[in-house]
Amino acid sequence: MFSDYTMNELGAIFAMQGFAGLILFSVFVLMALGLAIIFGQMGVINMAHGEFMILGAYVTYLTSNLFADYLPSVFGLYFFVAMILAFIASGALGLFVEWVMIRHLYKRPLDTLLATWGLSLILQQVYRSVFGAREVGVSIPDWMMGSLPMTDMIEVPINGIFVMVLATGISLAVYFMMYRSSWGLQVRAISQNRMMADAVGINTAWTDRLTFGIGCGVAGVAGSAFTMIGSTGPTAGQLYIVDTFLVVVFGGAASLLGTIASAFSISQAQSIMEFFLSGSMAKVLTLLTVVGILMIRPQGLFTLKLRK
Amino acid sequence: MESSSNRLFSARDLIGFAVLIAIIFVVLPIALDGFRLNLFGKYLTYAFVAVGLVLCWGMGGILSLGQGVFFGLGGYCMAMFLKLEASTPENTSIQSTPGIPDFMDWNQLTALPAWWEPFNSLFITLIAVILVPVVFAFIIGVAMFRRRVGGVYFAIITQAFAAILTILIIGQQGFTGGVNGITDLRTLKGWDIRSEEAKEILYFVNGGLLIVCLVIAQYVRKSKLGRLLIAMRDQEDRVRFSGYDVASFKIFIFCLGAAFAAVGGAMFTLQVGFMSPTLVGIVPSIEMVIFCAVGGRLSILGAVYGALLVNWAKTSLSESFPELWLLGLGGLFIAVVMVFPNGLAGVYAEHVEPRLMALLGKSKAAAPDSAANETPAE
Amino acid sequence: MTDRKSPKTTIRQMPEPSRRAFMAGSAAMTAALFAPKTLFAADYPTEAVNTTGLAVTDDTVTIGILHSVTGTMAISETGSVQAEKLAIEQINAQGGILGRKIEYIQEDGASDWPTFAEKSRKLLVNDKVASVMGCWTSASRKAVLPVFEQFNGMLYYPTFYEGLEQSPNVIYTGQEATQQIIAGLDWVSETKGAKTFYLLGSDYIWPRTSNKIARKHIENFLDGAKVVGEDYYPLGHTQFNSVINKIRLRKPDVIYAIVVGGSNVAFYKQLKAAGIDMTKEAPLVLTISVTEDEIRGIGGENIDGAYACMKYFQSLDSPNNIAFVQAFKDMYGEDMVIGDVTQAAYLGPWLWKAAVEKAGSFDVDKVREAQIGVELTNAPEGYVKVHENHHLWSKTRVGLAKADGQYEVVFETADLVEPDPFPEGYQ
Amino acid sequence: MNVHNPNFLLMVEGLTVSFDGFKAVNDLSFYVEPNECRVIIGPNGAGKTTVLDLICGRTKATSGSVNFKGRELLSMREDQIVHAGVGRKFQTPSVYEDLTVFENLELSYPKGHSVFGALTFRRDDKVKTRIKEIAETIFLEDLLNDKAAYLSHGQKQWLEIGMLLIQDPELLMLDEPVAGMSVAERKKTAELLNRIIQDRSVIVIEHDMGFVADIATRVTVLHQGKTLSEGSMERVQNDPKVIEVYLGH
Repeated sequence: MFSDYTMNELGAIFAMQGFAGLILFSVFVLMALGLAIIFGQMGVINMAHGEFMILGAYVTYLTSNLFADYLPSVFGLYFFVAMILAFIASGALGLFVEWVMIRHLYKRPLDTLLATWGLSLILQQVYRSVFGAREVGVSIPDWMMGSLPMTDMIEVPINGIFVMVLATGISLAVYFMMYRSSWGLQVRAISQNRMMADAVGINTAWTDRLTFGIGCGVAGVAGSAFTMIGSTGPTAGQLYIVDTFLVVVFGGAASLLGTIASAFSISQAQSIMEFFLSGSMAKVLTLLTVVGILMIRPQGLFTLKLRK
Repeated sequence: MESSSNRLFSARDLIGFAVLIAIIFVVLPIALDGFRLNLFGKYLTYAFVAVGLVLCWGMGGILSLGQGVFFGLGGYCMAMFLKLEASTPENTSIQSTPGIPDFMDWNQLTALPAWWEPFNSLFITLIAVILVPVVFAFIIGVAMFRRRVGGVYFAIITQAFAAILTILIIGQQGFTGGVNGITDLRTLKGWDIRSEEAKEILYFVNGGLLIVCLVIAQYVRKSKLGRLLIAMRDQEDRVRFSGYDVASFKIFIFCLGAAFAAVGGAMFTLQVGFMSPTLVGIVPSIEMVIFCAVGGRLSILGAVYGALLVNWAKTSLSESFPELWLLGLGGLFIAVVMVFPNGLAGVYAEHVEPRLMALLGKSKAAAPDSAANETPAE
Repeated sequence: MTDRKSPKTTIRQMPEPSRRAFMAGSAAMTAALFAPKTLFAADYPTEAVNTTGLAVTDDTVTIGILHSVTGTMAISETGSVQAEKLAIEQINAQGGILGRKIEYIQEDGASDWPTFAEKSRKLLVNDKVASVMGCWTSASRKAVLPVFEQFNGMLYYPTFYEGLEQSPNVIYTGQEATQQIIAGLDWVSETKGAKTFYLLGSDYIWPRTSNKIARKHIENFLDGAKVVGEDYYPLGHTQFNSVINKIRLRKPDVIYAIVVGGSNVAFYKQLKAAGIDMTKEAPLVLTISVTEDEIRGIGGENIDGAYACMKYFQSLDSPNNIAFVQAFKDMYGEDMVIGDVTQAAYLGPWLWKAAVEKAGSFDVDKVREAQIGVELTNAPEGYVKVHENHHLWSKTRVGLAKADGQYEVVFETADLVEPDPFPEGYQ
Repeated sequence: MNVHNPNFLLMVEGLTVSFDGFKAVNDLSFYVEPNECRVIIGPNGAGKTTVLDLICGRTKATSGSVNFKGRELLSMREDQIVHAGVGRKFQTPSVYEDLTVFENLELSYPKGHSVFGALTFRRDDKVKTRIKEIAETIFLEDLLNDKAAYLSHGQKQWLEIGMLLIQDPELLMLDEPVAGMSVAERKKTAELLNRIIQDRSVIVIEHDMGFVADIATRVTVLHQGKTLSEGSMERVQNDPKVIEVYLGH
C-alpha cells in the first residue's frame, strides 16, 4: 500500500500518525485521571463520570456565550476561565453527590455502580431539560483551531498540542497532590487501611468527600477541553465510559503511573491499527486485546503486591 | 428448619409460586387485551435475565454487566432461523440473489455464509440458543474466575464484552443485519408468529418456560449449591478452605444465568418479531440488573415482579410523561440502592407480610393479596 | 464519456404530462394553501369516510407521532416532531381534513427499536390512528415496518435514507440514496473537476449503502474518477486524527463524508484543527449527512466551506419557503434552524391530507391508492409529487456551508429527480 | 529432598516468600510428626500467619517445598490441599453469617464438593447425626438453627473449629484460637482443643504462654521470617535469643 509514495511523504505521515497517537493518549489520560483517583483510591465506581465531564463542557459553553456577549475583546482567553469554572462546577457537584449518596455506600462498591448509573440518567435528563436535546456548538477561540506547519508536509493541530499540555499539567498536578501533599498521604492511608487512618486522627469523611470532589473536578476540566474535539450534548458523556474504565482497569486501579502507561499503550495500539484497518475493526481489536490481557493479568499492568 | 429447608418448596414458597402462576396464566390474560398481553410477554422475557442475576449477583455476588450479551446471542440464534425461513426465494425475488436474507443481498453477499447453514434446522437452532451463550459464558467464566477476577473488575470486563459484541454486530452488517438487526421475521415452521393467536400462544409458552426456569432456580437455591453461593459471597476464603473449588461453582452459576438469559432472548425474538444490537449493549445490560435489584436481588420471584414493574412503569410513564421517564428511572436506581437494598421482596418481607400475618393470623389467606400489591395493576 | 449518459444514471425527467400539470396547477395549489376551499364534515359522514374503525369522529381525526424524545436520537428527531406539529396546526387552522380537526397522540420511541415497534403497535391497534408521522433512523423504520404491514397502517417517513425498500404502508418523504447522491457527485465532477474521492462514514447501513452507490457511480460513470479510500467508524466515535492522516496521504480531491451524530461534531472540528481548509478547492468536503440542525452542534465556523448535497436548505429563496421558515420560527422561536429532514417531516401531514381529500375517505387502502400522483406545488422545497414507488419526485441541491450556520444554495438540478429505491446499476 | 520420611507428616524445607523484595518468610524449614502439637510463637510481623498461608495455599511461595504425606502442596489448589487432609482456621473468626450454625457445619461436611455433588447432596440421617455430634463437641448443640451472625465472638471461634473438625483433617492449623475470648470461654476452648488434638497433628499460633505450655509438644519461635529457636517449651523459654527478642520485653 505504500508503493505510491515517496520516502519523504511516508516519513511525514508516520510522524503525524505518531502525533495522532499522542493526542489520543492525552485524551485518554484526561478522561481517566479523574476516574483513577475515584476508583483507584476510593474503590467507588462512578458510572456518572461521563456526565461530570459533560457538565464541564456545558460550563465551557455558557462561559463562551458570556464572554461573547459581555467581554468580546478578550474572547480568545475565555477558555482558561472556562476550565477553572468547569473544575469548580463539576467538583462542587461531586462534593454534593458524595455527601448525599456515595458516603453511604463505601462498603458496597457494586452498589455505587448502580446508584451512579441512576445519577447519570438523571443528569442526562437535566441537561436535556436545561440545554435542549440538541448538541450545543461551543465556539472555540480562533487561535486554538488551526495547525502549526512543522515542515511543508507535517502539520500539527494546535488543539492537539493544547490537549497534550493540559494532560501533562493535570497529571503533574494530580501527582503532586497524591504523592507530595498531606492530603495525598491521607488519601493513600485511607485506601490502605480505613480504620487505622480513622484511628490516627485523619478526618476520613472529609478526605473522602474531597477526593471524590477533586476526581469529579478533573473530569469537568477534561470535559471542558473536549469541547475542542468532540460534541457537547446530553448523552455525549456515555461515549466515554467504557474506554475510560478500561484504561483505568488495564492500568491497575491503584496506580497513577499504571493509568498513564495503559492510556499510552491502548492509544498507540488503536491509533496504529486505525491506520491499517477500518476504524470499527481497529476498535474491536483494541478492546479485545485489552480484555484478553486483563484475563491473563487481571490485576492490570501495575500493581502493588500486598501481603494479605 | 433443618427439615423444612431440605424440601424444594416451603409452604411460603408454594404460595408465592402459586400466586405468580395465577398472575401470569389467569390474571394478566383476563385483564389485558392482546396488545398489552404481548407487551407483558415481552417484559417477562427480561424476567429470565433477572432470575439468572438473582442467582449470580444476589446469591453469588457476581455482578455481570454483560447479560445483554447472552440475551442477545440467544435471541440472534432464534432470529437467524426465523430469518432463513422468511427468506424464501419467492419472498425475496426482488433481490439480486433471491433466497438469502435481505440484508445480505444489500451487502453484496451472493451466498449464505457457512456458519448460517446450521440455522436452517430448528433442532440445531434450539440447541444453539442455549449452547452458544453458555459456551461463551463458560469461556469468560474460566478465564476470569480461575484467575480470581471478581467484583468490580468482573463487572467492568463483562461490560466491555457487551460493547465489543455490539460494535462487532453493527460492523459486520452483511452477516448480522448491522444496526437494524434481524427484522421482518414471519413464521416458525410455517406457523405465522405475527398473528394474534400466535402471540397469545407464545405468551403462554413464555410463561411456562419462565416457571420452568424458576423451578430450576428454586432447586439450585434450595440445594447445597445455593447455600454455598451465599457462603462464597460472604467468605470466599472459608469456602475454599472447606475444600471447595470456588471457581467451578462460579462458572456453573454464571453459565446457568447465561442459559436463562438466552431462553429469554429467544422468546423475545419470537414475541417481538426481531432482534437488534440495541438489546446487546451496555445500557440494556445495566437495565436488566436494575430489574433484578428492584424486585429484590435475593428473591427469584421478586425478580419477576421487578422486571414487570419497571417495564410497565417505563411504558406507561413514557406514554404520558416521556421527559420524566429518565428522571424516574434514575431515581428508582438510587432509591433501590440506598433505601430498599432488598427491593420489592424486602419491602414485602419487612412491612407487608408481618402486617398481613397479624391481621389475618394465617399466611394462606394473606399471600395472594399482598402479592397483588407487588404486581403492577393494569 | 458515452457511459455517462447511461439511462440508469442520468437524472430522469418528470414524465411530460406531469410537468404540464405542474405548470398549470402551480398557481391553483398555492392559492389552495392560503385560501383553502372549505370542506364540511357534514358532507362526509363518518360512517362513509371511515369504514375500517379508525379513530375518526364527526369532528376529529386522530393520527400518531412516533419519534424519539429521549435517548441519543432525540437530538435529531426533535425537529421532525416540531415540523409535524406545525403542519397539523396549520391544517387545523384551515379547517382540518374533510371538516375534521387533526388530533395527535405522540409516543416516544426512546431511541430504542423494540420500543418503536411496541409503540407503533399501540398506535395502530389500541389508538386506531388514521396515519402515523414518524421514525428517523432506518433501524426504527425496519422495526416498525412489519407492524405497519400487519395492521395496515400508514407511515410517513421523513429521513433521507439508503433505499432498498418500498413498502405499501410507507410514504418516504425524504430522498432515497440515489436521488441524493448522484446529482452531487455529477456536480462536483463537472464543476470542480474532481477525480479522486475518499469515502468516509459512520458504521451502519445508511453510510455503507450510500458509499456503495457513490463508489459505483464514481467508478462506472464519472470519467477517469476513482475512489482512493473508504473507512467506517463506530457510531459515537470521537477520534478522527488517524483517518485525517490517511486522507492527507491519499490527497483526494473530495472527502465524501457520511458521518452522523456526535461523531460529526468531532470530525469537523478535528478536520479544521488539522489544517484542512475547506474553503480552498482541494480537498473539498462533500457531505450528505450534515443539515443545518447538525451545524448547530458542529459550529458554523468549523464547517465553513464544506458542500452538502440534499433536497432542501433553509436558505432556499422562494416565497413558499420564506413563509414556512417564518411560521416555524413564530411557533418555536427565532433561533430555530430547519434542516432537510425537518422540511420532509413537514410534508407528511400535507401529503396525507391531500390523499385523504382526493380519496374522500380515511380508509388506509383508499388513501394509499389516492396517494400515488399526489402533488404539492407549494411545499417549502418547491414542487413535489408522489411516485408510484411511494417516494417523492424532488429536486436535489448542493449547498455551501457558511460560518453563520446556513447553506448557500450553489446548484440545483434542473428537473425533478426520479426516486429509484432499487437502482439496478448499483447493486 | 522430596522423598517422604515416614517419621514426619509435614516437611517444610527452604520455604521463602517475598513481597516486592521484602522476605516475610525466609528459607524456613521445620518438620511435624504425626500426632504432634506444634506451637509457633514469635513477635508481630515474624511471619507466623504467612507460614500457615503458604502451607494451605492461600499465598503462593517464592521458593521451597512443603511436603505433606509425600505430596508437594505448593503446586496444589487450596481445595485440593484441604482434600489432602489439611484444615485451616483463620485468626478472625470466619463463618458464614447469613447461614445457620447447622448449615455452616453442613457445608464443611466432606461430601458433595463438586458442582454436581453440591446439586445432588442429600441431607440424610448420617449427615444430621454427624453434625449433631460435632455441635455437642463445640458447645453449640442448642443453637443449631440460629444464624451464625447472632453468635458471640467465642461461639464463632468454636463454630469455625467445628467446621474443621467435621472435615476430620490429619493436620489442623489454628491461628490464635483463643484471641479475644473471655476468661471462661478461654478455659472452655483450651479444654476443647486438648480434646481434639489427641488423634491428629496440629500447628497452632498462639501468644498466651500458659495456654501454649498446656498443649505444646514442641515450640518453634519465628523471628523475621526465620526459625530463631525450636524445641520443648522449657528449652525455648530458656533460650537467651528468644528471651531477648520476645519473651523478655
